[in-house]
Amino acid sequence: MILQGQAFEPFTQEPIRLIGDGGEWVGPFELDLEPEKLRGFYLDMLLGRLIDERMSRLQRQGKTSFVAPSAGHEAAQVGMAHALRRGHDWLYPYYRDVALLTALGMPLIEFVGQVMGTRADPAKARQMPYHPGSRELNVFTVASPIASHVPPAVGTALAMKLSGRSEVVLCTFGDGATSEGDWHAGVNLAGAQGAPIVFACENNGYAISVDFKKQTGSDNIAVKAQSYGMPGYLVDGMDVLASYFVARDAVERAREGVGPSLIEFVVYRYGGHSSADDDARYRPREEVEAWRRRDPLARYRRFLERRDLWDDAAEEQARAELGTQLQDAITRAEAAGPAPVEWMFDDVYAEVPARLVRQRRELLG
Amino acid sequence: MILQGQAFEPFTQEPIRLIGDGGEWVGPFELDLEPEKLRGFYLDMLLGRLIDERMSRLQRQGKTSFVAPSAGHEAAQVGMAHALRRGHDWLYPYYRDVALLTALGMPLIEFVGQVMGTRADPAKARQMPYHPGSRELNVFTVASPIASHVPPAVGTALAMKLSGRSEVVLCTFGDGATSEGDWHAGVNLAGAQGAPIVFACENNGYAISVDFKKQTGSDNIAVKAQSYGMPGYLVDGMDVLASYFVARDAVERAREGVGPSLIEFVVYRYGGHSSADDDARYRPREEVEAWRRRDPLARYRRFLERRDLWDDAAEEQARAELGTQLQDAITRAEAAGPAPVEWMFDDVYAEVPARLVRQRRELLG
Amino acid sequence: MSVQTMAQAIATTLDSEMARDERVVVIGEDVGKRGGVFLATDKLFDKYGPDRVIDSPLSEAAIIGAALGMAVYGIRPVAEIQFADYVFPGFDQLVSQVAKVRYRSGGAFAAPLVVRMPSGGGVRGGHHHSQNPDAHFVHTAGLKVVYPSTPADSAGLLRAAIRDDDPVVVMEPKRLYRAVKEEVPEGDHVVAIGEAAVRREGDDVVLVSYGGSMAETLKAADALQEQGIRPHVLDLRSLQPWDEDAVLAAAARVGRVVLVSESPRTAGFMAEVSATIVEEVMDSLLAPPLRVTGFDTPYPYAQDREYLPSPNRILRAVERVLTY
Amino acid sequence: MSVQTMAQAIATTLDSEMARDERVVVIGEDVGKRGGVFLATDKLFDKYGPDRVIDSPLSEAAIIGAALGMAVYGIRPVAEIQFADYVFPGFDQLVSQVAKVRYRSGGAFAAPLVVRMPSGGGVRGGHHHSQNPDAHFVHTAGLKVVYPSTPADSAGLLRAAIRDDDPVVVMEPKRLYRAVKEEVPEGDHVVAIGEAAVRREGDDVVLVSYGGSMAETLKAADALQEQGIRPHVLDLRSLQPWDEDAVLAAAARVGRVVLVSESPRTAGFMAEVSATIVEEVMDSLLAPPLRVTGFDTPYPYAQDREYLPSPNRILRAVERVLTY
Ligand SMILES: Cc1ncc(C[n+]2csc(CCOP(=O)(O)OP(=O)(O)O)c2C)c(N)n1
Ligand SMILES: Cc1ncc(C[n+]2csc(CCOP(=O)(O)OP(=O)(O)O)c2C)c(N)n1
Ligand SMILES: [Mg+2]
Ligand SMILES: [Mg+2]
Repeated sequence: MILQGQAFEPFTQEPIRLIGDGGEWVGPFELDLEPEKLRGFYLDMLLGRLIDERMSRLQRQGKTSFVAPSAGHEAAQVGMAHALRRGHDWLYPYYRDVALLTALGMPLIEFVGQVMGTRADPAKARQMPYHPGSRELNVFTVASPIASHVPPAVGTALAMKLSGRSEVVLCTFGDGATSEGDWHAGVNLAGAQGAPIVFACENNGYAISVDFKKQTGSDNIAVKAQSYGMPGYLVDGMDVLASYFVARDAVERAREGVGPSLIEFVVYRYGGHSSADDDARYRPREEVEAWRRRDPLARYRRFLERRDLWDDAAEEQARAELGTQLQDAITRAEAAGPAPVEWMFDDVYAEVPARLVRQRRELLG
Repeated sequence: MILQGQAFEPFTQEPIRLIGDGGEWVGPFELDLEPEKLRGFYLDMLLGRLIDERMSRLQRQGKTSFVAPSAGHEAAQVGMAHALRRGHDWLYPYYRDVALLTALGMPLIEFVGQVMGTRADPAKARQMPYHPGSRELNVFTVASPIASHVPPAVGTALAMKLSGRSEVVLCTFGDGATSEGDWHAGVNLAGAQGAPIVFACENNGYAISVDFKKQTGSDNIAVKAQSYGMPGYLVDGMDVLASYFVARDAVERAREGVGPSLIEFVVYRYGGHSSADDDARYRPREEVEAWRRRDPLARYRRFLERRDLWDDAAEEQARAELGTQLQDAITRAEAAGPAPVEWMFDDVYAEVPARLVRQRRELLG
Repeated sequence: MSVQTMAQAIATTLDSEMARDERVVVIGEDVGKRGGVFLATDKLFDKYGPDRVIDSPLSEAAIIGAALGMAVYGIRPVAEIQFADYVFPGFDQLVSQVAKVRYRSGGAFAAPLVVRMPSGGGVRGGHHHSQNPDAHFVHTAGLKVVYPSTPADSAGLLRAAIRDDDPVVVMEPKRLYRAVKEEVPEGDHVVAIGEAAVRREGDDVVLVSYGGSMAETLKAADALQEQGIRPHVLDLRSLQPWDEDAVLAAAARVGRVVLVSESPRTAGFMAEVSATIVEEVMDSLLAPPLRVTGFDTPYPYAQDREYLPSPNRILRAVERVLTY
Repeated sequence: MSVQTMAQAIATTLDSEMARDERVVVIGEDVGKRGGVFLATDKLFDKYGPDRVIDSPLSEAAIIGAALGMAVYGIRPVAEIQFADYVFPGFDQLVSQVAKVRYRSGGAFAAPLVVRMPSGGGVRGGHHHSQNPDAHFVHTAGLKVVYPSTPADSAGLLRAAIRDDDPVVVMEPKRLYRAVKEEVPEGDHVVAIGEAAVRREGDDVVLVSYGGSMAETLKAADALQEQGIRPHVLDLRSLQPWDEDAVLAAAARVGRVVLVSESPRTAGFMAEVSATIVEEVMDSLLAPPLRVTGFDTPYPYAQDREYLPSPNRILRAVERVLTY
């Protein structure tokens, strides 16, 4: 049976929007958020955007081997971050969730340290860039195999149910991820068990070069919730307030034990799939430009300015401050120095087995 | 986009029925089938029922190691068999499709030979009982891993599309199978590519002991077609005419290039999951009895009798004839003798590699 | 102490561990009311209910993946894969997620979980109810693998696995589930992971095996005794880590070794044992270590018995190493 | 003849086989307009269109399973798995369906298909873009496995695989995709599956390797030459079947063997080679065959190079077998 959202209808044909192109509020209810909170959304999006630009530069400078552009996804990501109880709820993110992680409170030095793969990486530089995680923030470390984090996310939600705590899991992924068998296996288990979890698809219309029409036969991702007896919401993922409110409703519904939901955020990635991609091979430039015109930061800035919550001065100051923080993190991450070779042999098991002790000796003498 | 069936509505709340409990026609259109065809449906269901009973006896007699009861599934299976062009279309069946295979024309000696695992098994007794297949009939040999035949079935359908022939694939499975990742991966590919295939779920409410509520959160299987942009039909699988007409429409639609469909046949298995099962541990006897009262053979016999197409004499004669054919097949399968040991080393590759020649010598000297 | 079959020993061990630690849960197909198709979870559902004895949908990826998600949260799941042959739909969860989560997270997250699976042939199951995929697990860094051959060891190793801080694959020789009964110590009976057991003392030839093939290996050993040949028989019990010390010491002392496993020969686990023996103690060898294994074919149905290493094949190999 | 990198040789071979036989189709993630993330299917989409160059949804089970369904029907699919690390979601399709369909159907159905996969480390991909799962395939009866190390062999073995009547896993050393250019014969250039290539003639020590590690193995060989030591270097090229004759003959003749593979050590393919050498020619050995391999850890990111067998590690092993 389909569970109804509180304020929003599932399975709409058009994406749910709360902010119009001109920045005007078009929501069906009274907006009740503090100015600080409203400004906070913008600052978090801006930080995500700045990180994206800065990391690409780092990559061109040869200071990191890889980046996964996230520009265009900020509104959905920041909206989700604010829907969670930091350090209480759990997040199973994917590699493109830069703004989501930093908005959730991941220290810049941890994110940048992971991207640069130095001693500053709390995870000991074990994985390629854009694979962060955090025990403190309950952020499950990103793994490369697409959708392989979905069944584990459901397992954590089932464990929460068992422990009777009021925690919730948020699990994010792209549109391509929904084609993997593991995605289905996980979401289906959540539906069958009524697990306290929210599934969030950041649908940017492409899985590397494969466009959505070749990915699946359905009109959108939200409708797939029908298969699992949960509500599916189609949301304008370039509208940070729509993203926030729909996510918040779904998270709270899960917290109350009503059950899981699936949210599709319609977004677009401005950059290539990664620093190794050449998107000109499969995307017309006009398409990219058309989406850039709907930029989530620009639209939301118009919203704030209409309410006198933002202006050029604020913008300038914010960019300066965030830029400094970012540069500081990069400097510290670099200064931390390269990860030592002997780290290679730790953490395979709780204790280093005799076999690995011998192999370490074989390499390091 | 959802493709509409010709005569039937997809996604109905109630299963599509054409025959009432009393055997009366309740269809929305004129029934246009020849008496011979109508009687043929019954004979095919009866044969399936007789095989089921006889194989269970064989198993108790120790003449086969395993059986998968199919009683209760006959109407859906026979309906599907008649919707296909024999030897032209392809079938990717699962282990419970006894009546489907024999109605499609699989010689009894081949089916029984496989079940008894003697020299009479065209597949050289490589697999456990209830894993038949046929190159001549385009029936892909059954494999045990649930849903693992679904992606291959789609591959065959894509190959047909490429070859531009007017062939169609029918792929059957149980309700539990729909939870496997491979099921999703396959059905999603078919939807994305518009492959000429019909997916058919024989939903008997259980996956061994796991009942449907624990299998998935959706109300039924048919609705899952929404995820893949194809129509889903909920059908009374104990109504052979409803099963036939809905399957025929879906098959012809696929043949015309309109695209794939998913059909859910609501059935019940009277027996245990297999000869190794003890269903009393998880199913109340009353439930089994209640379903037996809706027996597909009894209901359809009433239908035929109302039209004077069947009577006790015909029943007696049919049982006698089919019983003799069945006994004859069993006798011949047994007489064929055990499968030779050396068969173990063939068909691993097109040619037996040196390594296996050595291993054969190691065993046989 | 009570006399039990292997299947009973497993069920009672799960029961006692669930009673001891409420974080221990069971998840799998038909583990609930059905008690598992081999009754290895018999009665647990009635005693602990649906929250701790979870009947999963039909998906091994869901079972193994969910177990991982529970483990990182702090629950101690024991997942059942109905037949080892069906681990493959969940193989990505096992090798990409479970085995690597501690490593890739730099120790932030770990997966103390157990994956039990009835394994091996001899039950007329054909090739999807008879396989022995141990080599795949042993080759995967981050996993531990145990493979008991007796009721007591099944209890002791399963208990050790549940209490271990790393993911442990527990392979159970299904053809021995009901083959023998023996005294099974209860309470805290634990068999340390990584320790082989000496089943016969001798110095004419070393027979190394594990799991289901221990039955045929011991039959062969008895036949040798009757001929006055004294075999030293090792039951590995654990494959990852495996007891290199015990095997190397015996190999060095006796110089003649036969390795018995029902898994397919090529790149099977016994290739690793053979290579290690030669790397470490070649000069003490009087003959090359010989492997007696399953064949490099899918597991057949009609030749269910012939596929397995028989006492005769083992004896022929022993003869070759003795007369080398 | 034309001078090509390995990636170019693969693309041109696919092109020529698709031109030769219209039954040959390509399926995988991003093989269409994108031409594959390594450009191994570059330009094929423009030339042959979406029906023969199929961009699949993001599912390796769909890719491998669909390839099987095409093959049993009579099409000759070449599936691409974007990185060998991502074969695992499709592993069940490969081991349960593809590898066994001929056997379980008694020869009624067969799977003449190819699964290509960029494999191995050295590209700073961390542990999900660097793995070398060859042992899993070699251990699976019914599959053939090839692993070229040069542009010419990549073309010749891929062509042989496409024309073979059994399923062939083609592993491609991604770190060598653009490393070297060489003359690649066109037309019907086929390299027989199962035949090793002698890369250096010598009789002081035998170096056996394949795939990406051939680069370091040849570096080590050159260093030995300079020291006046004459190594015999074998490039296996095929792992299933592998060229036992060439390896055993060289091992028997020279008596000292070093086995180099970047796969994890335990139960890796080289354990099989070592065990076979000892079973067949132990008496001719002057030292135990030594393995130089990747470590038994997940593939690390920061130590991308240190994980791989380096010329130095190879030379240290050679020294041990020479001074044994
Ligand atoms: C199992 C698996 N197969 C293939 C890949 C290679 N790959 C990395 S990202 C990607 C596309 C993912 O697209 P989507 O899910 O839409 O997320 P997006 O990158 O668009 O945000 C692919 C195919 C992978 N990482 N894992
Ligand atoms: C991958 C896999 N996992 C588990 C099994 C064991 N198994 C055999 S049949 C079955 C239940 C199938 O139920 P369903 O799909 O509903 O078909 P039914 O038997 O009810 O007709 C299970 C779990 C299997 N064969 N394959
Ligand atoms: Mg995308
Ligand atoms: Mg069922």
